[in-house]
Amino acid sequence: MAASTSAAGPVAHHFDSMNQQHATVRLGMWLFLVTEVLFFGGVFCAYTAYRIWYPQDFDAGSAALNVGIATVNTFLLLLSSLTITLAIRSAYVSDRRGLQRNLLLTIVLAAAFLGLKAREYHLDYEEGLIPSTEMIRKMEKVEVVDPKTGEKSIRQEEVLVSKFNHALVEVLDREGYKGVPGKDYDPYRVQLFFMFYYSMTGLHVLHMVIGLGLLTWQFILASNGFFDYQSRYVYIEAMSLYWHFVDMVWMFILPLLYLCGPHTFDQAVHQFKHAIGMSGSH
Amino acid sequence: MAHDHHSHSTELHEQETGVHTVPPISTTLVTFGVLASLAVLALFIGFSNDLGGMKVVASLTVATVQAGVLAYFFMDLKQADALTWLVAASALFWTGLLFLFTLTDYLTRHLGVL
Amino acid sequence: MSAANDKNDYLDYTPQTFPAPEPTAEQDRTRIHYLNNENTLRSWLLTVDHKRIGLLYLFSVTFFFLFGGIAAMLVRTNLITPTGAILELDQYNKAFTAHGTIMLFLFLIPVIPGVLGNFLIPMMIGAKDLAFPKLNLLSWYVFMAGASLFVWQLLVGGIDTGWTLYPPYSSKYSQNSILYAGLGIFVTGFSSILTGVNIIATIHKMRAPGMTWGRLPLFCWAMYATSVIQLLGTPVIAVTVVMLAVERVFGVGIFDPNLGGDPILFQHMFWFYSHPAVYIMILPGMGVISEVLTCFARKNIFGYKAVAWSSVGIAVVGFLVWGHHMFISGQGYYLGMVFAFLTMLVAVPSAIKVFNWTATLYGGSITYQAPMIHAIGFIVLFTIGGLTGLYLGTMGTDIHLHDTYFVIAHFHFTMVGGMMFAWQAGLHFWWPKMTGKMYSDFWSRLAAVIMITGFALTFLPQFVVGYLGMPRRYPNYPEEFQFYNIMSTAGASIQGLGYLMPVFYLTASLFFGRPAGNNPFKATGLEWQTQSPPHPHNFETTPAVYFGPYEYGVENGLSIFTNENGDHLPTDTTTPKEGVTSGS
Amino acid sequence: MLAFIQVPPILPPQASQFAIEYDWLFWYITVVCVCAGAVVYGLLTYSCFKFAKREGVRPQRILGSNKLEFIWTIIPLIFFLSFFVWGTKLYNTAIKPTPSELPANAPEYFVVGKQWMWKVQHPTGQREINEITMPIDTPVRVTGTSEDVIHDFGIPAFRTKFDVVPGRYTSAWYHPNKLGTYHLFCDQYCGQGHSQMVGKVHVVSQSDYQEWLSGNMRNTRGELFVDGSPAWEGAKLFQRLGCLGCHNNESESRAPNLEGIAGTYRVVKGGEKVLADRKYIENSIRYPLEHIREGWAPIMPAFTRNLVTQAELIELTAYIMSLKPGDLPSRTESSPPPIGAKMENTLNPSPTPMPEPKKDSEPKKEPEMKK
Repeated sequence: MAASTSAAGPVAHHFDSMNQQHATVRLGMWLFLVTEVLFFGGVFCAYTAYRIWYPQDFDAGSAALNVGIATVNTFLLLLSSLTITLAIRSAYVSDRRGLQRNLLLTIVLAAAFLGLKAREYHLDYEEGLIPSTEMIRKMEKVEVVDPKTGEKSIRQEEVLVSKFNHALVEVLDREGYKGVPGKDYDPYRVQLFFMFYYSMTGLHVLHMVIGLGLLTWQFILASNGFFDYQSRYVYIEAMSLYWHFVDMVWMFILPLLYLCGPHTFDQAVHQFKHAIGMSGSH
Repeated sequence: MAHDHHSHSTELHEQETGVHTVPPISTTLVTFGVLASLAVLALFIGFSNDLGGMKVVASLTVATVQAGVLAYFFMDLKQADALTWLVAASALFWTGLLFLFTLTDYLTRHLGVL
Repeated sequence: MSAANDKNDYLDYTPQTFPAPEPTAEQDRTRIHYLNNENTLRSWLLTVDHKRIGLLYLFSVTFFFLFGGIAAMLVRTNLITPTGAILELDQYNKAFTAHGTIMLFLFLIPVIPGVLGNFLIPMMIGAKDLAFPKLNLLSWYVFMAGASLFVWQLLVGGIDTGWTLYPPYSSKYSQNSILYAGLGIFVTGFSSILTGVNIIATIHKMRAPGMTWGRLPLFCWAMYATSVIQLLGTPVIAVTVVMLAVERVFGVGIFDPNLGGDPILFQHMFWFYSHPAVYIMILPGMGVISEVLTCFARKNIFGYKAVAWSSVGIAVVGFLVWGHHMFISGQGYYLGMVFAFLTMLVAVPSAIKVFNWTATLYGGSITYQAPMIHAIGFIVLFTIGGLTGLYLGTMGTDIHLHDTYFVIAHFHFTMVGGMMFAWQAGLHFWWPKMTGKMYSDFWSRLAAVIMITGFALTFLPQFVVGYLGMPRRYPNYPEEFQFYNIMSTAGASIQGLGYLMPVFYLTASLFFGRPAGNNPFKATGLEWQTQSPPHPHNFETTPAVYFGPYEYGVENGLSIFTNENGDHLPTDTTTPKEGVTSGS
Repeated sequence: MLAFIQVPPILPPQASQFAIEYDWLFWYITVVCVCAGAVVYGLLTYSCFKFAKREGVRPQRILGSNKLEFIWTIIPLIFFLSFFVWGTKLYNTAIKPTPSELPANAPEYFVVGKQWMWKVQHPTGQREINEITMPIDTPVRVTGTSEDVIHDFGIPAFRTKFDVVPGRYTSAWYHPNKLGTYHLFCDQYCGQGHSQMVGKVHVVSQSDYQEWLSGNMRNTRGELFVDGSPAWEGAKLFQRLGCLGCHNNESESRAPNLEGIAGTYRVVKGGEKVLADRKYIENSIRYPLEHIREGWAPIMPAFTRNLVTQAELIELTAYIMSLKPGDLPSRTESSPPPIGAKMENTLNPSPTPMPEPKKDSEPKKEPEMKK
């Protein structure tokens, strides 16, 4: 009876049965997902609060995003959800080749997602869409008031403007966004939107990277030597729960960040082509 | 002794949580089909710019349905026991609380003077 | 699976009956228990035994408590004179911030869940370990990682924002290493999430046959409620800190008024966690008190259901009241009204608990060892803490008292007068179980009395000076407040003495203390029925439970392991009806 | 040293209408709490002595009583709710005074919190630093905002307090009814000098207030507060001429900080030491290139007669001579809102403006102004 409780078998020493162990692992992962829900819930809540305050500014911000990459990524992520579900099945029926294949597919899809995401960030960086207090000098007509007489005169002058705001206006012009800065939207509040863009997608990417790590680990376990399906498949399942959750978050990020502004399908296609360098510059 | 000890507690725990099985492959593929078409719908809404204020509502509704399907079939809430449902529900409930109170502030602050 | 435990299979171990037989001196020397089975450093640092991990937590939190205590003494000493006795303004701000952050994140939040929760919960419900032993070890390492970030942050100069980290001060104006502190909060928070997951899963899935929710010790109920809060609250502050860090790095950000952001939003999200967090700190203490009182009064708890469910009630309603920290911060007026109302509701369960504890003593046969003195101290002080909370939960009165020493006094009465005394009670109560040794009766009682008197002297004057309007976080203050501050400082030093004493006599008990025996206090809990120190797997055979946890009221107590006929059937398969309907 | 300790007060002064209403509720709660405590402690003490362990006495087996529990759930709840109702009513008075409590045309003081000082502007334009003088028996509204971090404008004697938040306006109202000088605290932690951000509230008689307005009354710093004094006019000029663009107390300022220079020796190019007296300051405004401060670029435009009249020069100099450390307003200061400004709709708080290009391009004007 000591043996039955020792760690020799697939059942851990402190469990009485495999079934209890599986149920506990599932419960554990679900409990962890609860915390994940509230983790993202926090930043989504902040987003909503400001969205209520500044709808136009957020639309303008969204219009400056690369919706092409987002579209492709959506389907990549959905596919990976499919493949990982198939992976559970293979593990359940003790089909090692199938397990390896499906895990590998998932890994590839996830990597593709991250690759495109990296490219997207890179483009944003090139376009100068990084919120900051940085100012740049540029020539502008300014109205100068004579301190004594108070008479006004227009003069070309080198003035300081916010780097981000400058870049934003250029990008929005390129994307054909019909809105006047300062009138229809306030560039500073668009910076606020971009803080959310980076925080939300950043946290999502972080979770993807962690998931990728787990996937690789399970793939290695599945590939070399001992793989005890009876006790292991529940871990694949738990991992898949996490992965589906990450997918779920993206389902909300997509409409809230990318789609809330004015976009067209052609624009998306063009942006994506540009991103992967299939079309010349704009 | 060890034996009936085991038989006993397994029985006890089996009544807590049923044995899971893996859904047939057809279900999985159909679910994926549904999710994919919902994603297309979401994008369609996103690219149609004449909905005005309803746009965000519509696309969020689609997203919610999507999430529901994903949770029910892929995340296997289908076979999950009451406890799991409770856990999932509590997550939504508390996120709801966070939203409810915080947003109440942003919707009513201008009504008060302070 | 667990490398540390399958080394030796406890050859000389005889299948256990309940309660376990008192070992003879001879057996006691040869017996294998969780302390002497393997004693390499590696076996301690890589252990997955919940009892050893509990001890790891014990050492770390005690260390950090001393840390925070020193900061507190600096603060109090500085306040002897109106112009600040020893510290520069900046040093003072860093001192009270260090005191706050360390005491909250590195002591109050992990102390009872980490030490007593880890050590006792599996034993109390008749399990061999927590549900995820490796995760449990991981959460200790994560905690230490976060803690070292805090320490590092102190070494590189410390932060001066107060533990509340309000922007825009923390995001733009403070020149200190906020990022390390933020990361520290994030990481330690992650550790407390893992502990929470572990404890909930354990209580749901690992209970022994017959250990129904109606027979669960109240400590487990309290820990369950605590873990729920940890799970639901901690992630929100984690993401809030992330947003703060982003703002600090970019120089512009989400709470930044220059972009039209709203600093109040941070306060909302901060208090969404940090108000329930005070229940993370007090609920486990309440659980401990229920255990200690019943044992030393030899009584059933008065109204088991009420006490159990009030824990859950607090956990839930506790999430609905955070806005009472923000009545004058500029949050919406109507929202404030809702929060004020709910605050009055959350006061009720605590009141119920206090009344039930008092009633529990009625008709008992009370003895006054150290744990009991601490427990009674808890009730006395926590009552004051709770009642003064009403002033602050009432919108009107909070206008004047907010951010004054009245608040300081109030939450020290709950956090220290409540949690700290509960912790002492629990530590003294289960110390014999943990170590198998008995500490000095005299010194432990003396320490308890000293702590209580010192505490009262420290914090009672602060109610007066708070009502007079002395703001918190002031190194300098008008002369007329000096009298009260000197009283406080005097009390604080007495208190400090009180807290040092256990370090000595408990350590001494390890070497000179007499063997405690399995059940020195003749308590009925499962954890007392194994030998002390317990066997690495707690119970060789899973016990079956037949009665509620506090059957002191009848002669010799009903053995919870024997059915009505008194048969010893530790592995009986015919468990009572409700035995199988456990679960959600 | 205990000898030096004052006899401590027990209760704070009660110097406003609101304070009186406040204390009624405060003492009501206190009485209820004391009674509740008495009950609990009574039962506790009773049981502790009555039921201490005795030989041969066995503990009773009491499992609980729903009736009792119901009672001690309901009774506290009733009291708690009474607190809630009364408290909310009081809070309402504090933020939404009725016209009888605060007439619509009540004078409105503006307060700007800034690390670590309070700048107060009177309805009639006078300014005070860390002091606020108000006439007795006159309801006033105080509206505040912050230049940097969150501060809190608290006056214990009035039992009021409100956070001043950057980017928006918050307010409170007072009806002082007792002459005297009371504490003014910053209650929201705002950094290193938090405890220095304190001041005094002077409640003075109507006649004294008139005298104060007419400027013949000195504040505790012994300064006159004459509206239209040279220094006062100078301050306005200093702002208008944009001197602040360079002469500010910021790290990246492009000209020396002028706070407290009066009467000190200044090192100028060539190592010569010059006494900063009225003459020196006037010269530096008219002919900046005459004395260049050591370590600073000669970028200051000359403010010739057609830019600054002699009268203005005197006022400007008076102001600069009067500057003490901390007096210089910060460059991005959005000067306090105009008299009569009401709460703005907090749904779109106005962000404090980013530094405007004009200020930075000022030195570039130098050539034109030379000729």
